[in-house]
Amino acid sequence: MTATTQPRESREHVVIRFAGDSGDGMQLTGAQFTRETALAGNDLATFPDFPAEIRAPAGTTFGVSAFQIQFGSDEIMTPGDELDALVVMNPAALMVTLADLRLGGLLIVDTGAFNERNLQKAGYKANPLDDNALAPYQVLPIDISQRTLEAVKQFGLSQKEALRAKNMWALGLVLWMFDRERQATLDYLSRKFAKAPDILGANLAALNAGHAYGETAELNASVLGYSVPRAEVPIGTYRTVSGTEALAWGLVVGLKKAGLKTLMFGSYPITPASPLLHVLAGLKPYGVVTFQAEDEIAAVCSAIGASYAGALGVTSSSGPGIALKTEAIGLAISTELPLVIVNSQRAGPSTGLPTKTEQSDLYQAIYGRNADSPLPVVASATPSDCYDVAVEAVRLATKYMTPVMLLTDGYLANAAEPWRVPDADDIPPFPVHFRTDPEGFHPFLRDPETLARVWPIPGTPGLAHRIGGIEKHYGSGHISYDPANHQKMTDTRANKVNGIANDIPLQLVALGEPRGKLAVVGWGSTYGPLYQAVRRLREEGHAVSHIHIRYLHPFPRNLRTLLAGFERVIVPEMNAGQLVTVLRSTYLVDAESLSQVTGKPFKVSDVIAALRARLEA
Amino acid sequence: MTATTQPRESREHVVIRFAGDSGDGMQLTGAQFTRETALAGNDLATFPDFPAEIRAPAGTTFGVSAFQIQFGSDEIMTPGDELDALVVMNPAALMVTLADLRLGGLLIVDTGAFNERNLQKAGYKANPLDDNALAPYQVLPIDISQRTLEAVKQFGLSQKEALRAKNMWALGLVLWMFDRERQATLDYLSRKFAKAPDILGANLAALNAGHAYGETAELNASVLGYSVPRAEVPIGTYRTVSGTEALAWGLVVGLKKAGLKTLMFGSYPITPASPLLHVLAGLKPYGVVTFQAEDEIAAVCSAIGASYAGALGVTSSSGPGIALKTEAIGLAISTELPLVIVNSQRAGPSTGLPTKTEQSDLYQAIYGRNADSPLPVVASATPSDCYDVAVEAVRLATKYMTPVMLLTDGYLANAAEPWRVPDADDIPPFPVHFRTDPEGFHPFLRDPETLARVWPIPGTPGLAHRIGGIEKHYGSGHISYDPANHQKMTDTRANKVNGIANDIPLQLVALGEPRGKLAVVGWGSTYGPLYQAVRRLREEGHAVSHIHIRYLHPFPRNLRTLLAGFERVIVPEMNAGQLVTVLRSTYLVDAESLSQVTGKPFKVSDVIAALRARLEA
Amino acid sequence: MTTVAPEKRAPKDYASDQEVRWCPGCGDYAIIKAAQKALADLQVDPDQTVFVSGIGCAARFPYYMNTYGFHTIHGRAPAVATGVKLANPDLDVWVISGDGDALSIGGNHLLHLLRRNVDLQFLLFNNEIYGLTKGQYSPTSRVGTRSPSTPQGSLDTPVSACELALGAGARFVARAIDIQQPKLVEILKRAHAHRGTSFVEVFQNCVVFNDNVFGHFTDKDVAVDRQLFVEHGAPLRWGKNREHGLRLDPKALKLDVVRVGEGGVGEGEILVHDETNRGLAQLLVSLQPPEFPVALGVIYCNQAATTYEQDVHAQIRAAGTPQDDLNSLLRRGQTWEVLG
Amino acid sequence: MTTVAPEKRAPKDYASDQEVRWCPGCGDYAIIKAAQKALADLQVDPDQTVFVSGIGCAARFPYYMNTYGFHTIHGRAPAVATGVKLANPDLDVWVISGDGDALSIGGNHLLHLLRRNVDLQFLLFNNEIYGLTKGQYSPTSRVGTRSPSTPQGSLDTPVSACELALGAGARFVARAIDIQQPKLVEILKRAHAHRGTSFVEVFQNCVVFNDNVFGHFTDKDVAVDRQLFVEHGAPLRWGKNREHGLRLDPKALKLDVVRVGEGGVGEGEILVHDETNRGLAQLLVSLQPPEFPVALGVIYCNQAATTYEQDVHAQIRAAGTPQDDLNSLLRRGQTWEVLG
Ligand SMILES: Cc1ncc(C[n+]2csc(CCOP(=O)(O)OP(=O)(O)O)c2C)c(N)n1
Ligand SMILES: Cc1ncc(C[n+]2csc(CCOP(=O)(O)OP(=O)(O)O)c2C)c(N)n1
Ligand code: SF4
Ligand code: SF4
Ligand SMILES: [Mg+2]
Ligand SMILES: [Mg+2]
Repeated sequence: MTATTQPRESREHVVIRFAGDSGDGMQLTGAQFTRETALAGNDLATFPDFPAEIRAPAGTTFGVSAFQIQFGSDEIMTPGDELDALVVMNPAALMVTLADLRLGGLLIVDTGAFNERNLQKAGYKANPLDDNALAPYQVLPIDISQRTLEAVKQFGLSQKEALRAKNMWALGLVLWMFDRERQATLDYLSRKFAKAPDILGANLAALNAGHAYGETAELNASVLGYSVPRAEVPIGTYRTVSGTEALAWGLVVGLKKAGLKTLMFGSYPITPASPLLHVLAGLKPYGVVTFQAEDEIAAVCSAIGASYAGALGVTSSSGPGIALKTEAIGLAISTELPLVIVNSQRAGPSTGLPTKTEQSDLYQAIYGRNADSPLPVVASATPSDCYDVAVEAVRLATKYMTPVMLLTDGYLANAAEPWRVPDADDIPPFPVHFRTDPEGFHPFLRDPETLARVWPIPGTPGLAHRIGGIEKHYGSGHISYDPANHQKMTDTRANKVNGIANDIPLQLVALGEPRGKLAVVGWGSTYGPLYQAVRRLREEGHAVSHIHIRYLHPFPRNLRTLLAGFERVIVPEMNAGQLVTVLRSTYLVDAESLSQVTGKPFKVSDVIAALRARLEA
Repeated sequence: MTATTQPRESREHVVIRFAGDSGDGMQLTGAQFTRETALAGNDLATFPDFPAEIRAPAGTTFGVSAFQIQFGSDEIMTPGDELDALVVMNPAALMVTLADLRLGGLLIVDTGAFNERNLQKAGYKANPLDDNALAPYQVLPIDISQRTLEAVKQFGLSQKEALRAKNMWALGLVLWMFDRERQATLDYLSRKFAKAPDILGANLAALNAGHAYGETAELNASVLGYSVPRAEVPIGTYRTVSGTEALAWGLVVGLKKAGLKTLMFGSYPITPASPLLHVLAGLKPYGVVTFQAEDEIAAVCSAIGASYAGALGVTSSSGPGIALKTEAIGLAISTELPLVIVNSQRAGPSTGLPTKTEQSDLYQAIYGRNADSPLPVVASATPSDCYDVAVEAVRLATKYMTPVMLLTDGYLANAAEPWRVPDADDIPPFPVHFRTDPEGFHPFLRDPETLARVWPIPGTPGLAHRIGGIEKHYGSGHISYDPANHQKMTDTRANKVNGIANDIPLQLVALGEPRGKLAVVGWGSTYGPLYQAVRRLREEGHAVSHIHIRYLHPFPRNLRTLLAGFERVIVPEMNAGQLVTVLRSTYLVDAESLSQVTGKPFKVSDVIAALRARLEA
Repeated sequence: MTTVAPEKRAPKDYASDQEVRWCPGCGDYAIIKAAQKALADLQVDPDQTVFVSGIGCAARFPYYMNTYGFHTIHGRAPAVATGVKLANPDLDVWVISGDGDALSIGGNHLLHLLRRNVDLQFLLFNNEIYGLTKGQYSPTSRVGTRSPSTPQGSLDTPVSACELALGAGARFVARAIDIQQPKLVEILKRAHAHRGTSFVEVFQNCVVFNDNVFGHFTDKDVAVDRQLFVEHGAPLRWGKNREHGLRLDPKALKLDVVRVGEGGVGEGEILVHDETNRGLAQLLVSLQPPEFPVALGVIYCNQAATTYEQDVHAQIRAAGTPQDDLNSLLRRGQTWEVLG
Repeated sequence: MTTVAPEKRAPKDYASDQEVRWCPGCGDYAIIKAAQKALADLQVDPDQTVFVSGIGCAARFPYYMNTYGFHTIHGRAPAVATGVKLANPDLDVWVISGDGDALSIGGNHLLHLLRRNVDLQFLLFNNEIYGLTKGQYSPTSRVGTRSPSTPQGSLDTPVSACELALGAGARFVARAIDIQQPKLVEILKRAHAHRGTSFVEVFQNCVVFNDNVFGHFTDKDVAVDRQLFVEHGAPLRWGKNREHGLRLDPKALKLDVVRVGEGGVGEGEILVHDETNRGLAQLLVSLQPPEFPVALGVIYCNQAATTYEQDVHAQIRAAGTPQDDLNSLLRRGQTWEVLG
């Protein structure tokens, strides 16, 4: 239990970042701080940010790994623009992240890592601790390395091993500074190192030593940290959840709601999509089969084969891997088989910036196939929203016998937030009906309302039939090269997908009135910053509304009218302007793009500034 | 030399189709008739139409192979809507094609093939030659099979072999009916069967016998055929050319104009793209290396590797194969290497209707990649236009260091037309300059005007460097994950491609005034039917213009103004409406789609009817 | 779409009502006949049977079978079939492929199918040409093959389907000739009996684009001297009077053709076929006429204890009892309560 | 970007100015050191040398070499490299790949590269894991490998890189261990000398995700008894005193480990390595500890008369004298004149 003697300044929200070498365990530190913060009753949002290299050489700037969290007593929707506090474990981390610390912000530095060699690697000519470079900040220099070595001496580890615990020392101190418990961390470490008692002991000792340092060091009030009261939130059971977890669980819930037995997940690892494979691999008892295929093409094809055989086929990748799946997605469109395709978008063309986030695969999702090949596209807005969107993707795929593209991104995949755990029973079931009746059967018989074809699965007596990617006769399902039939089938495929507009909720306004001066229209993981930006502009009196689109193809059927109610439509996107193009062609509305392509989420302040500039222009 | 006793009706243009089994040699017959017709001085356009099966069982409707040609003394731009004459070699061919014969049209039937079995296979309950079914037409029933057998008796062939010559008998007759020479055919046969004198003899005998039949049979004037005078065309050297040939030659001309030594063509066979591989495989002395790769991905990657090494890399496929190339195209965009990607579009999603034509890969070309990955897109309008467009694709690829997508389609690939052979010297050279100077070198140094990066090729002393698909630093070309740099590189890639708009001709109006009531805007192989339709509507007094776009991305810089000059814009496409979407979003113009997705070219009459309906609605 | 009462199915009952669209004289006709005969001999249930194929002439096969069938995309049938088996291991799955489909664009999927050992039958119709795209050379075409894309003759060393399969870890490798009906039927039945991926290469004649390309060992006048039908436990002998035999040169570690009996070596010196010996199988599949015969029959068969999809499902069972409680899923790990 | 005067290049002259970004302790450091040493020994011209790679930790290799380098996309380096060689056969090309890059997504391109026999060196850094994507099992991971995607252990039978290479028709196959510097350098030089595709598998330790996975034959205490360095013309012997040997059982056609000398068999019974014998190579690469040693060194080397790109360019020359006359190209075949 924490005992503070001096009173801390109270804050509604605080942004803090841990930054160090890839090998310094910053992601783990951040994750544990997140857990303790959630348990302390704050709302929060996180932003893990790590390099493409696994463990780039110690001390280099490109090897810096960081974890940012914003937490508060009010609603927290982004990991924050500016840092209130920054913990740096070496000079490279300081070099890379200092610019994000607000003036007057708290800077905790492991001085033990500020040696000649590390300074040089980071590109410092002189030691910034020795000159005036850090004057604008509240600096707390501590030789964390040395203190850690002392704290863990008793476990007889090598110096290298002992130093591995310094992240726990730092965590201990920061937990103390922000008045957080240590229990969840103690539990976690005990599980993780159950088989290595020395390592466990060292980590616990370091954690406690860091904490004790805070309690005993009589720190100056300016570096005391802040107290952040609990958030006022609805009653219920809460947990933290990452976008990946929420997505995995949503798929499983969808599976059960569809009344299907097996979810066959075919995937090939790729950053930042792989975690979904990892989470699903742990859900086998729920009917999940995971198949790590030899490549993305095999992955999607295995999922298509599974759907053909009566399972729910799901595949997942990031942009370049989705590109490889394109031809096979065409087969699923042509044979009208259910399939969920998850794209965890990442930054840049080709290999690009694989660990950075972006939302530049919307064109690919909507338009990126040969021939007239429509499919529904949905996108999740927040980590927890991944849950609902995944259920919805399964519903559409099975009800309409179609592949569905689900867009998420690197930010959502890794970010975590507290989540009021929903009751799974609240979601109405949407059971599939495999065709069993041979009477009048052919494989392209359709439901007159949804236009979905029947789903007759191998093993069903009397329904033996053949399907394939060649055009099929509307009335028999046999191969057909007939011109009029091709027209009819093309129209039917389009009508089926367009008809989904009648089966999805109307577009709501996330914030603000359904008409006004300016609509800020977004999609995907920009939800938090756009919402906050619009909130602030509204507080300033601007007639701005925030509209956030989950259903990107087809659009909700009221979207045309909704947009028509605004004088201006601005579409901020983390791409060069993709949704804006689709809105312009669909509604002939003069929507304007607000584009940022940096591999980073929007900062609220940047969005506000850009919107204000446009409003005033 | 043909000697006609009875005078024939003179016509400005005639449409004729040869139809029979896949094994009946209809494509060869059509090609020879085309050659003789070109030599007779007519303008012409052809439409070969064959099944996806190699040699479907004899007599089946899905095995029918057809060749259509329109020729005339005026400008011929399409293979024609309605047939003036139809030659059918069996009941299945009659079944499939009769609907296209105009009332009163000439129908030549090989009665020898109208036996019980063939009639049944074709789905005829009764022999149409025996009832009134053919009354609306001028029928010329001849037992061509029997007459061929007699004509070739002397060569001692088996009945099966002997019957193979019946297409030549039919050709002989039709050449006579339309007053064409036989010399080119005699020459062709002599070359083709140089090593098989019996087969040669039989074919010549059949050809001559068919011709002699015409001369001697004293045919009724209604089945005499027509005389079609020479077309008035500019003086010069002429030849017939298919889109595939023109494209291949254009690539070679581009190669030489760029001053490059080697064109490395990496391709994997696919209908209807394979013929380009076949033609280029015969052009080795011109610096062409053809590489039949193990798949489409290897094909495009080999071309990229070749461009990296200083050759002109070219790859080619059809929609499904282009889909597979997508990821690698992203690499070429990111590394800014020249590459020409030829897409011979075919019909339908997935395998679709592989031997049928469509222009439904425009979305794929413009938008179909992950991330912000712009590349120029050009399309050819006619078989001979493939020549100019290919040269242009090479120019843009090498001048701007970028992949270029060249869209053609199954119709253009196979269709032929007479071509006034241009003087290759008329095209100004556009020599590339490999970087050789190590002074101040880095691989992403740019031309300040075009923004193209330098092209430093391996083997150059002092320029050793590394490139790849990870984002590169603007100022050094090294790997960079810097956010601002990614923005700058993304912008630069976009600006480079957009800047091409300043380096291409302004958009011309193909027919009509640059302003008016209605602009009919097309692209690709619909040029002929759209032009003809607009011509006729203009003759009726409508203020209609035809605009045909070659540069689909970026658009010519005057296109916005041009379209603004029309009250209405209608965009006929052989897809579900793709260019129309791009025009709407780019110019916010209320362009309307006129869509046909049947795997067939537009008929002029259908376009006219549709436009008229819109004009009157 | 009609089911025939069990135990009475004739080969024709395995034929669908669709008109077959191969060229007259194509070897595919013989193969489908053999397959229908094999299925009838085994009396398999057509409703439990799935034919999966890629693209090519060969790949049209499923349309003509009165079973479940999936004509997928070029080269990817192994991946689709793997998904089918993972979703429902009870289905009896056959993959039909051509030399381009399986060894060109689909080579990687074939490799991984074989190493994983998914329980299905993989039939490769090798006509040494791309039939459907009108006759370009294929990865199995011999050097010098003139085709539309290689007017001066092909240059790429061909891949040997069976050598590759063995290199990839195949546990059942057999070879047959399209028109040798009873032998092909037997091999298909052996393939069906083997649990795991059964790889069968069928030399198939493409009359239109590569007619008689196997004539050097299938033509009547050379057949007996150039075809070696291997049989487990039997000496590796062939010829009209089985007068040719294979002997191992143990120093050079290679096979020699010797004359057996009268004037030749004794039967005891002739290698005996052991279909479980991978090294022997590798030597056998690499034999080439005219020096050697072409090895036919079941060359390698070494069944594993389990198959891939069995292992996958065993692991799923081992992961714990099936769960349906979604609310407990959502509440896994750490949660906390916010009270009023 | 600086060129060093010929005949004086040291290994470090082949290193680029870029900071190496592998994890401390990664086996890749040892391999790049060996490569730089080999290049220096051969005094190759860095400006004529190209390193092509796919994606993975291994694939970052080109960035660290002061030669031309192309870091392409996952699995496709063989295809890109083929294009490089077809465009300019004079370039000296190396391909660097990982077990995922080469054998998972890129398996098909590797297969076709090998059968075509393009003249380049292909180095496979086998760490039996996907390093760059944080440790999922790879196609070479042994059954039971626990990884983020296989928490209960992997089930897929691994592929053997060298067996696959031989099955695909490779003409040079060698194996080495990352940290055995002089041996690795020698093997790289042999690979460089061989005209055609030289396939080298290097067992590479991934300290982070698969540390010491080759310990069962590389650990000090077992190394001499479990490593067989083959040498052309020398008997296949190993051990501290070369007391182990390989003998062929000619009936069973398989290899046995025997004791040589004192109390064992005579040297004469031990197989002598013949690097041109493919059957032997196939047996050698399939040997697995603990029963057998791991075969290392140049296991197979059988140079073809020509290489693929040589054949391609020879055929181009045979097609006729180089043409530049575009107008005659456009006028090929039949033309006619329209006069005034
Ligand atoms: C992605 C893709 N690439 C190429 C093709 C064109 N294609 C269809 S079948 C085929 C090869 C056929 O050869 P093979 O597999 O040997 O079968 P065969 O026709 O000889 O039976 C090719 C290249 C295609 N359909 N899809
Ligand atoms: C198309 C595509 N799919 C997947 C990935 C993700 N990816 C990058 S490297 C890699 C595997 C790396 O394993 P390996 O080839 O063994 O190299 P290592 O990192 O172990 O050296 C994967 C799956 C990618 N970059 N591109
Ligand atoms: S092209 Fe060849 S393989 Fe294809 S159906 Fe005809 S004969 Fe058979
Ligand atoms: S993850 Fe493994 S293979 Fe990759 S750099 Fe680190 S140690 Fe090497
Ligand atoms: Mg074939
Ligand atoms: Mg690896």
